Order: sequence, then C-alpha cells, then structure tokens
Amino acid sequence: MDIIIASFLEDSIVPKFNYWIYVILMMIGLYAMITKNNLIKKLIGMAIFQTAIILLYVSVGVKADANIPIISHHGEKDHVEHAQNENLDSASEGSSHHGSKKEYHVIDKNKFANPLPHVLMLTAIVVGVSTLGLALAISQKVHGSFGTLEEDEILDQLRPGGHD
Amino acid sequence: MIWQFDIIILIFLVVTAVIALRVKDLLGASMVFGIYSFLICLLWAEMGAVDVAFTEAAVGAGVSTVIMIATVFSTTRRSKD
Amino acid sequence: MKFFGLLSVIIVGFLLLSATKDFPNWGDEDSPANSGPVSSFYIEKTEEKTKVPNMVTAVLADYRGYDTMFETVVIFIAGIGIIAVLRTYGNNESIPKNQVGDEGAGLLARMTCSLILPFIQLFALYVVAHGHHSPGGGFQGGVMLGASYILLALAYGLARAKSCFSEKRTLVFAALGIFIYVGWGVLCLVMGSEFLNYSALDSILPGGVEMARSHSMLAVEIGVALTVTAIMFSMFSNLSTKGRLDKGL
Amino acid sequence: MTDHLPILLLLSPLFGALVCVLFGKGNSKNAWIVSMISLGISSILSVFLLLKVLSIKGGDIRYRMGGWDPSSGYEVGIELRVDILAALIVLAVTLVGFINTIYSKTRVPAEVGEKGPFFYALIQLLIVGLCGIIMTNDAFNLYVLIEITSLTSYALIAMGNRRAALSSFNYVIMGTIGASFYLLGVGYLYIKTGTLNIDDIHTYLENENLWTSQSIIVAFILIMLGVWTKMALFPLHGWLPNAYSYAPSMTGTFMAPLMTKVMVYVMIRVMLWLFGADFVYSEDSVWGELIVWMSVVAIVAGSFLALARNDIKKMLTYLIIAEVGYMVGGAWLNSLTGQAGAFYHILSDAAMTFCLFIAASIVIIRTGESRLNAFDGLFRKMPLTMIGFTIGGLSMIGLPPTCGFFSKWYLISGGIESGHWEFVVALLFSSLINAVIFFKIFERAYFGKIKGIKEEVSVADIDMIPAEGIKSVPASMLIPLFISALSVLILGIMNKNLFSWISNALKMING
Repeated sequence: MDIIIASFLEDSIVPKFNYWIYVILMMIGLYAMITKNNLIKKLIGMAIFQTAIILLYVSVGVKADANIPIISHHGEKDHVEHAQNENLDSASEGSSHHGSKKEYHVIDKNKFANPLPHVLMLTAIVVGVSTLGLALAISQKVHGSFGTLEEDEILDQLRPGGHD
Repeated sequence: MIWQFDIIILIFLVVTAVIALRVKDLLGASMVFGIYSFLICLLWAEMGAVDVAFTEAAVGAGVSTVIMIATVFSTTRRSKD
Repeated sequence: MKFFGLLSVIIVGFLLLSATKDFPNWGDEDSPANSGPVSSFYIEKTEEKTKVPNMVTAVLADYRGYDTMFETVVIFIAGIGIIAVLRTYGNNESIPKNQVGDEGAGLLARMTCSLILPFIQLFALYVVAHGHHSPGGGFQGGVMLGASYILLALAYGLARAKSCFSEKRTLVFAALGIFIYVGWGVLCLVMGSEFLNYSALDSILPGGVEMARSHSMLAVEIGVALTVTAIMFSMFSNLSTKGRLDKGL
Repeated sequence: MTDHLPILLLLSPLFGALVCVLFGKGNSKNAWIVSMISLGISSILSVFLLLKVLSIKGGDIRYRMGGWDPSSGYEVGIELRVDILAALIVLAVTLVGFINTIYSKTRVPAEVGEKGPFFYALIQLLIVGLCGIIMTNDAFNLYVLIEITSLTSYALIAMGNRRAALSSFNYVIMGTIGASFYLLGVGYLYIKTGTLNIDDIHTYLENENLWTSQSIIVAFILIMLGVWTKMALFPLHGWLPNAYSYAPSMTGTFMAPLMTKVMVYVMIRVMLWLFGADFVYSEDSVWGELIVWMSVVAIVAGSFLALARNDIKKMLTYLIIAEVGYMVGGAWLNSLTGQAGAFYHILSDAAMTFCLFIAASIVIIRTGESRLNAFDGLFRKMPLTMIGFTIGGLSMIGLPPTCGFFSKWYLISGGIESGHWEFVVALLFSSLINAVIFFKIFERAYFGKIKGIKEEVSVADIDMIPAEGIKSVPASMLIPLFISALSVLILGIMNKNLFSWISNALKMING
C-alpha cells in the first residue's frame, strides 16, 4: 500500500504539482465567478481564473536546467558556445556581409526556456487587465444607478418594476 | 527552476486566493489580491519567465490593484460575502 | 445557484485533472512544446535572423507581431470602452466634495513622490528602449510610465496630473501609438512586401536586413508604449472619479 | 496589390477607428462620415476578395504576416487563410457593418449623445475583430481576436441604460469564462503538439496519431464549451437576451446578426479544420448523438421561450437562441448537406435577423412601446417598415423564396440523410412555432386598432428611447431595412450557386 502511495506521489503529484495547483486555482476562480454575490468579488475571481491559465502556459515552457530566454553576451561559456569572433555588439558588422553565418553562436536549445508561452502569456495578461478595467467601469456604472454592488439587492430592485 | 521554492509559492498562492475571496472588506480583498499578484510574479521569475514576471509586477500587482482600489473608493467597501 | 456552481466547477476540475496525467512532466525538455520545431526555431534562429538577444521581444514584436498589434488594440479598446461607458460630461457643480481634497496627499508623500518620479520615468524609458537586451519592452515600460502619472495624480491631485496629460492628449497619444505600430506595418506593405515584414525596410534603415528587423521592433515597441501609457492613465483617472475627471482619490 | 486584400480589409476600419477617437466628444457627424468611408472601402475590398477566391478554383489564399517562411514544415509566424466560406462571411460582416452604419446615423445622437465618436470607433474595431476571427489561421491569434470582439461588445452594450450595464456585466463574466475555456483548450493542444497554427496542429495530430490521448479529448471539449458559451447555445444562453435587448438599438442591430454566427463559424472551423471530421464524427465517441440532442433541446426551448415573451426584442433574441440550435445541430449531423446547410444558415440567419432587428427597432422607436401591442394596426401607418418586417418574418418561418426556406431545406435533408429524425422533427416544430409567433404579429398589424392614448407603461428599459410618434420614418432607417430585406430574397434566389460553392469548399476538407 505504501509503495502504491509513494509511487503515486512520485508519478502523479510531484512532477505535475504545477498542474494540480493550476487546476485548484482555476476551480477557486471559477467558483467565485459563478457563485459570489458581490460584483467586485466576481472580478477578483475572474482575475484568479485568468492567472491560473497563465500558470498552465508558463509551466509548459519550463525546462529542467534552462536559463531565461535571453542570450547573454558576457562570456558565459556554459550557456553559449562561441563560434569564432564575437563582435555582435557592433551593428555595422551585419550590414557589410549579409550571408556570413560564422559570427553567430551555436545555441543549445535546452539551455533556454521556451519563449513562446511567455509571449502568449504577455498577451493574455494584457487582455486580462483590459477586461478587468472595463468590467470595473461597468460595475461602477451599475453602482451609480442601483446604489449597490450586491447582485441579489440589484435583482430585488428590478423585480417590482421589471416585467421580465 | 527551483522546485522547493516553486511548491512553497504555489501553496501560498492558494492560501491568498482563498483569503482574497473570503475577506468581507473589499479594500482588504483588493490588497490581498495585490499580494496574490506579487506572489505569482515571484513564481514567474522562478520559472524563468522574466518578461512575464516583469509584466505581472507592473500590471497585476501595480495597475490592477490600483484600479480595483480606485473602484472600491468610488463605490463601497461593504460586501456581504 | 451555489450548488450548480459547485457542481459545474467540480466537473470541470475533474475534466482538467483527468488530462494532466497525460501531460509531460514539469520541466521536461523533450516535451513536444519544448522540443518542437517552432520553439527550437525561436531559440536557435532568433539572434541570427533578427540580432535581438531577448527571444521574447523578438517573438513578440516580429514573429508574432500581428498578435501584438491586436494586443495593443485590446488595450486601446479598454481605454475608449471605459470612456464610453463611464465618462460623464458637464454639470461639475452638483458634485459633492470628496473627502480627500484635490491637493492630493500630505507633504511627506508629495516630497517623496517628487524625488522618485523622475527616476521612475527614466527607468520606464530605459525599459522601453532596452527591451532587446533585457527583460522589458514597450508594454512593461508603458505601464511604468503610466504608473508614474498615476503616482503624480495620487500625490498632487488629479488636476496636476491632468495638466501634464489632459484627456484630449491621452486620446491623441493612444491613437498615435497604434498608428505608429500599424503604420510601420503599412510602410512594409508600401515597400512591396507583406504586412509587418520588417525586412522590406532594409533600404531605408541602416545595418542590413537583420538590423532592419531589430530597429523596426524598437519602433513598434515605442508605439505600444505610447498607447499603454496613455490608456493606463486614462483608465485610472476615469475609474477613480466615476468618469467625471474632476477630483482624484 | 490584390495579394494584400485580406490585410487591407482589416486595416481600413482600424484606421477609421483611430480617426474617430481623435474627433473626441460630440462630433458624431464627422465620425459617421469617417466610418461610412472606412466600412465602405472594407466592403468593396471584401467583394474583391470573394471574386478573387472564386477565381482560384477550390483553393484558398494564404497570407503570411511578416513574411516568415515555415521552418521544417511548421509555421513560425501567423498566417491568414481565406477560402470561399471565409470570404462569404467576411462579406456578410462588412456589409452588415456598412448598412448598420447608415441606420445609426440618426440613432447615435439620440441614444449615446456626445459619445458618438467612441461608439463608431468601437463598432469599427468590432468589425476588425470579427473579420480577423474569420480569416486567421492561428489558434492563439483567434483567442486575441475573440477578446477584441468581446471587449468591444461589453462596452457597446454597457453604453445603454442601467439594465444594459447590468446585463453587460453578466456578459463579461460569461464571456470571460467562454474565452478562457477556449484559451485552456488551445493550451492543452499546445502542450501535446508544440505548435499553434491550425493546419499544423491537425497535421501533427494526424502524424502522431494522438486521437485517443486524453488531453486532446479534453482540449476538444474545452474549446467546444468555450465556443458554445460565446454563441449562447441553450443551457449557456443566459447572458444573451438581456444584453441584446437592453443595448442601444444600433448596437443590437449590429450584434444580433453577427456575433453568434461568427462563433458558429469558429465552431465549424475548429471541428473540421483543427480536429478533422474523422475525430469529430468518430463512431466510438459519445458526443455525436449527445450534441445533436442538445441542439434539439436548444431549438425547442428557444422557440417556446420566444413564444412566451411579450417583448418584441426579447422574443427575437430567443429566436436567435433557437437558430443557434439549428446551426450547431446541422454542423454535428455528420453529413455534408447538414454542414453546408448549417453554413448556409449562418448567412441567411445573419440577413434575416438583421432585417427583423432593424424593423423591430424602428417600430419600438416610433411607437415608444416595446411590447407586441406596438404592432397594432401598423400596416396602415407604417406600411414600408411592415413589408420589411414581413419578409424577415416569412424567412424566419421558412417560406420560399426567402433564404430561410432554403437553408432549412438543406438542414432537414441533412438530418434525413444521416438519420437524425429528432433533429428534423425539432426543425419542423420550431418552424411551426415561428409561424404562430409571426402570424400573430401580422394579424395584429392588419386588424389591430391603433391606440389613441398610450397606456401607462411601467417599462424602465425604454427610457432611453424617446417615443417619436408614428410619423414618416427617415430614409437613413428605411434604406438599411430594404437592403436587408432584399438580401434575404437574393440569398434565397442564389441558393443553387451558394450551395454549390459551400459544399465544394466543404468537400475539400472532408476529403
């Protein structure tokens, strides 16, 4: 029994811990969005929901012994194996001969984290803050006309006058 | 990546998320949400996503929290749940 | 409602968890996403093709520049959407005085603010300009620049911040940022190549095809930064005054 | 220059929106002119795009952003892809946008006041988003564009009265859930395939034979859930009726015909291009039958809910929900005729919903009454408007020669072909209910008495619309109505051509 639990821990929990937490955060956020009564609380839930998705994407791009996805030029030989001459800093070099490839490095792709998820998530964060801003504006308008941010109180106000 | 660091932050994340949703005071909730954003920014930095961490620090912990607090100030702090 | 919410959340949670056992492990170098041709291309070829060491910037502003253009448009939409929803014009007399006056915060906060503001703005500009070599870029720099104006509004009152950055000016800057981005793409189109194909600008920018890409990314990032700065400030000023733009927090 | 048609089509409204914002508050007239020009250019370009796609027989136009060639067979940049189906829908979107702008000429100053330029900017950006969704070939880019359309629609709806703001808030919550589910699904696909291009994902799944992988199945379910939330399929429809009926009238007339239909197009695209017919209609999957039954429920429920409403716009929004059921069911029938019928119905539903919404908005504005008794005796007072309404209504019922008849015909024959009799019965039943609803209105309009005095209305939701009395309707509202009514007839008369184009394009992908 212990072995089963231990192997379960080793196979499913520890290497996939990020994914477990992402599911938990997503469930918390989704639950808040659906059931919370206060509009601001719903929006906090929405933000948590969106960060959970970002957590999924960023976790995908992680490599076990990789560095940040920026090629460094300060002589870190273990990250970048320099080919021959390394005068990359001077911009004029590139213009003089287009085709010559030998001034570039041989890059070990396992030394750099996967940049694509990062790019996608930059976009997702921006979309998230835009949605949040607009939703806050709408909730201020709701508060301006109903005087409250609680959903049930708003619905109570609508009931006698509303025909639907 | 440093997995010990990772697991600690992840657990804190869940805790702050729950607190942000359970605090009855909306100003407090917004501030706890700011803490949540900051923690998640640490997490991105730890996973090597520096650009995402930078953006999250500026947007999530910065501007989102500020506009949320601005809204709380111009509406109400009261919340039933 | 609570029950339905809980039920649907649990169903979705199980659905998602059932798929995680199928995922590659966290930090796996050989997962399809990490070792696939697309990601390898970005890591191995970015510097050769664009001379930008920060792959994220290169992917953001060049390979997936079309996405980033729409990302900027999203920000722009949020800004004008907030104005469209919330902004009220006129009858400033009927507004009750806010508990915090228009002078902003106390002396200490104002002094601190005036000390650190120039540095924040300088750093923001550095972040925009140095995005090719270090983390950062138009978006992050733009948010910081916008945040510096928010700080100004918090410390000295919204009127002071608006004297630097009036509503009209915000809109002009926001539109100008997108105009720079899209216009740069159209410039490539005029030069006879695809939209956002920066290599077409080889003949008017110094330094060869790769440097043309690199310089174009800088131009595009400046556009993003302009829009983001303007919209972040506009978002704050509208949300903190309920769209009246009279008195800050 | 014709190579660049797809992107020029997007850029025209984008620049238009920037110019409109620069006008600032109060300058609605100039903003109207600018958006007429930009959307006019965009409509003309989309006509050319359609002609160009038709001229290359059976092929599609591909346009690589940034000119990045694929690396070892995989796209590294973002690609646009336009085939006949996409070109047809782009044409529909830009034309509806253009015609709706004509309609909005007098309504914008009346309903949004000084914020007119922002309204025009938002609506043009919405058109950019919709056209982008249709043309893009990149799964993540699709998400960004979905968010563009969502954000613009939140803002456009919330520009209405206080009920509109509340329903817009609900839409924000539901819309974010939907878009986030879509994003999650794309994430799961990315984890398993390492690419984001729709064709490349399909090739990779095919080569690696990942069809039985749990992640791929979950990704499919998530994307479908997300898209269904955005298109308001029956159990997920809660946000739609209030949002569309309380929004400013020119927002409603634009969004009701297009938003749900474009999402149906996205669903068909995800089903046939991203995952492929073999996976979606595979014998051992449980969902095929289930989803057809779900669409049956949606059709029946939508029709009944529409029958129960006494509010014109609410009734029309519930009819939209029933129509979404038609299209989802048709796409899932596993027959080429059904898919083509669903696709044809996207176009015809856009035309007839547009027609009905414009007519209903005119009636509500002129009579100041949002309930069905607004129609009493209207044939005598507003004959032109009622002719437009009648054409739309007949098409909704499904009488020839309107396009509603032909699209329903193809859907029904698809249902018979694949043996889904429940779908056929639901369609016929829903046509019957539509007949009841519309003939009830026609009867009121013919025989009803015009009320002398307006009875006391306790409707808070029409406070934004000043009743302007039953007098002559301005040309800027009648012309759009006639164009849309005419397009209902044209789409019906052209059914042979349209059907052969659509089914040829679908044959290519079904193999």
